[in-house]
Amino acid sequence: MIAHNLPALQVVLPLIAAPLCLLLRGSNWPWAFATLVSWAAFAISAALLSQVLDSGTISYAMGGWAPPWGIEYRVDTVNAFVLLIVSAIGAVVLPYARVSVGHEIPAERHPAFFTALLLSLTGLLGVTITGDAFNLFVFLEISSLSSYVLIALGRDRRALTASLQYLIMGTIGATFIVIGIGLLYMVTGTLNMADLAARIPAAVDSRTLLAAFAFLTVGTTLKLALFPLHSWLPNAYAYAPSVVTGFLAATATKVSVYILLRFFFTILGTKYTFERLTLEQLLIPLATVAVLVCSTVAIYQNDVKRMLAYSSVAQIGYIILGIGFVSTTGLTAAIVHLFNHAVMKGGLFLALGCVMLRVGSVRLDAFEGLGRRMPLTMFAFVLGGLSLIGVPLTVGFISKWYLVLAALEQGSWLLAIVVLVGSLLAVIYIWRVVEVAYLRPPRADAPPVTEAPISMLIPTWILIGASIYFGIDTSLTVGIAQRAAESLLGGAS
Amino acid sequence: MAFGILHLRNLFAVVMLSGIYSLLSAGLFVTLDAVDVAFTEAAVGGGIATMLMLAMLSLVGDAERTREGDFRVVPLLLVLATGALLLYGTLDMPDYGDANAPINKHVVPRYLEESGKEIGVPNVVTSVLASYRGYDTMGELSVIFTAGVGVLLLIGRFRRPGGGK
Amino acid sequence: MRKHLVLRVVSKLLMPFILLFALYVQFHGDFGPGGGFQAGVIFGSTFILDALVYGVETARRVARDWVLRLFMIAGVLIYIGVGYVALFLGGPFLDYNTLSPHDPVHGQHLGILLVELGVGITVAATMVTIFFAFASRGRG
Amino acid sequence: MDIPADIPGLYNYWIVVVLMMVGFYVVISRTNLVKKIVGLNIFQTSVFILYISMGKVKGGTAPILVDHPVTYSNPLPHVLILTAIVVGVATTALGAALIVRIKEAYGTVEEDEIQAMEPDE
Repeated sequence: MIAHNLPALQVVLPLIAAPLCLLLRGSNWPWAFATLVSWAAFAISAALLSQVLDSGTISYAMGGWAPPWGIEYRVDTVNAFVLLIVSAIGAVVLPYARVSVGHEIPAERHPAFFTALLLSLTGLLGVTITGDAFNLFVFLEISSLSSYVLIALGRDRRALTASLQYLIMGTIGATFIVIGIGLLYMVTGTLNMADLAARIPAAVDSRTLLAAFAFLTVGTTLKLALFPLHSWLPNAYAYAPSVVTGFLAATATKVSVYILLRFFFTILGTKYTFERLTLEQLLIPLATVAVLVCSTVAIYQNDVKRMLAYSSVAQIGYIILGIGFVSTTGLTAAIVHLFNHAVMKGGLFLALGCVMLRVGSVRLDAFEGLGRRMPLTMFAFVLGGLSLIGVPLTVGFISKWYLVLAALEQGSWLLAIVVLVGSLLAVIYIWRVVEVAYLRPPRADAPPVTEAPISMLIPTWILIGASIYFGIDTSLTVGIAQRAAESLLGGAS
Repeated sequence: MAFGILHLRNLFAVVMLSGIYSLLSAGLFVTLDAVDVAFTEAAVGGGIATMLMLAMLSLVGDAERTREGDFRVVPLLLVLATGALLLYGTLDMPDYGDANAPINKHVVPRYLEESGKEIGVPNVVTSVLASYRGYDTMGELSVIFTAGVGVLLLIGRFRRPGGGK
Repeated sequence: MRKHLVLRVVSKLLMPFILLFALYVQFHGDFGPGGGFQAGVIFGSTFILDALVYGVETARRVARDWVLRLFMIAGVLIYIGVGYVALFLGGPFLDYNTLSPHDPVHGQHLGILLVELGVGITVAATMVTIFFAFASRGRG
Repeated sequence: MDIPADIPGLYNYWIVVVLMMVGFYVVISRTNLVKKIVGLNIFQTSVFILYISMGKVKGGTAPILVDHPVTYSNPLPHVLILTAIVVGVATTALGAALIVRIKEAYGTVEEDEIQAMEPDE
């Protein structure tokens, strides 16, 4: 019975856990409960992925109503992989949360905090797994509302303005997506994604479809912070509590990218999106600018968290670049980078959380002499940084390798060079931190600092370790990404 | 009405106008046969949302600072572009009220024809809401719950642990 | 607001009727417009009216914080719980037909009733919670 | 699908578009945070009208089944919008809570004044 209902349980398990979590008292119980649930969700997503790899797409009808009348959950290789990314990050971040949240959030708010974190996890999983366009919007809002709250809980008052700015931009994005979905519904009369995909070819000449397409594009690019619409992201990530930044940076934008993939490839189809409207001609320049400009801006940041946030916008540029190639290699690069960026950025932000706990600041000058005083944390940061740069034997290298391959496949030397320049810029901003941490002595008046507690170091090292391990043994991640890419390109006709 | 909101400086009046806007759209929904939606919009948009905004105003004050050069070109262009796109999109839309539009032909007939037998509830909106698309409604409830938890986290009162129930 | 005798009397008279109307909307949603959500809003507005007329602190004594929170949680749990019950009875999540194996229509009725109840409870409690949170802010 | 010859058949949508754009303009052009939230509300409400307009069928009645056969308006958009209204009010509540906190932290709800207080990095 359980095996049969896995798709539903993936979402409703954390969903029912959220209100239950609010009932718990103290701060250890909610944390322990949330952690258990996140591990269960991870186990479910792993089981789902293996089911999908073995026997193909799973369809699950909510309430027993066959699609398109009821709401369908549809798991294929692409979203099974994204589910795994999201739940894995959740499962790693939550153990880390106990000390970090205890330090940054007042104790009486812990049950509610973990409830919000679980809701955010639920929302992200729900968006990923659903096969119904409107249901996607509903779960998108669960995840967005909870992330606004989580971000606003940062200790700096700027967290509040950052959160409100995100709320406004996010709601505009979501409303655009709703308009897009409404127009799609108007043209086809259905909300089920598979059904939409089947009925859209009959309406390709419709101007309404074009408008729907434009609204969906703008809405999703707002949510995923593609270059000109990224203004909310750096502030939101910089001022949120450390745990929240680690979790959201590794998952939220990834899910938005997934929404983009789903709409463009599965629902509207490659023929419409790329052959008829040649969207790649818009995506590739934007992605290029994102990589170059945001990497450069990152160099000038004095707050390391903000620096990494800008770097995230640049990394999203790489992903979009991969999508823009519309080839199996390009898409493989994009999908594998979803995973790779999640582990390395998650690891980096968690390492910053350790610094925040011990030093109380993540400004650049706070790092002076940390290389000696928090060796394990800083070494994790260096490895994560190397991965961000794309040094061989790290996951960053794998993503960039496939990106360059995809660029060369299309004879585009220029784009291959853009990828390399992006890496060079990453060398500079990572080096700034490394230089301060290792080569400058601590200031004489600096308070004594000790290594972060083990419960935070282990999750950090799991993610950093993963970013090394999957850089050496790529068969699993690249294999799945390749299958996912093929299904996206092949499934759309 | 909506234009008034743009120009008024007194936020109290702005909020009241937006409440009236909600009530008017509720009236519009009735003429469009959406009685359930009208009911909700009146209660929520005209009632709860307005009340919340007023409660907020009592905390933050209600005067918008006047400022010279209020007219902004870039947002206007952006809005015009979006609007033009939507208008362009409407050109291929089925006519208003057209019974043969795709949305009235594909999924919905089943709801209208079968729900009487399958669910036995005369209000089709209720049966679609609570059964066919019941899962959406569960998501919606979770959104409300999220908002409740969120408001509590942001501005709620919490007792220190150990301070009794 | 102590002086406004008329307001106090009128609101006292109105409240039972508003509550009654909320219940009507809650259970009549099958036949006419209405349902859990609207009923929840109306139900919640009674407490808000109470708070407006008699002051927030008085209203908070009627509807205690922890009671509200409990109801907020209970409503969501009822809805999701119905889903899980369907799951344990062997159907897909939220399949009301399983609630009454011999008579699916009856199962649907029961499912919708319970689910709408859950919606109503959570919505009412959440609305009041949110309003109280705003109204008590700035008063310590 | 034919291209409609009679533009008047679309006027309803056009009004909606205009309303929507007014709301959108308020959101992105005003610096007062309260007004931004109000604008967001108008924007969303207009989207609701767009959806409901889609579902209207000429000569139809509210989708509550009766014994004698009549035409019903399309119930599905109604359901979607019920959900969307709730989502909208949830967003408003959160936004309002955030504004209250911002006012407490900064003493103002004007975006540019806040920015002046926080010199960017």
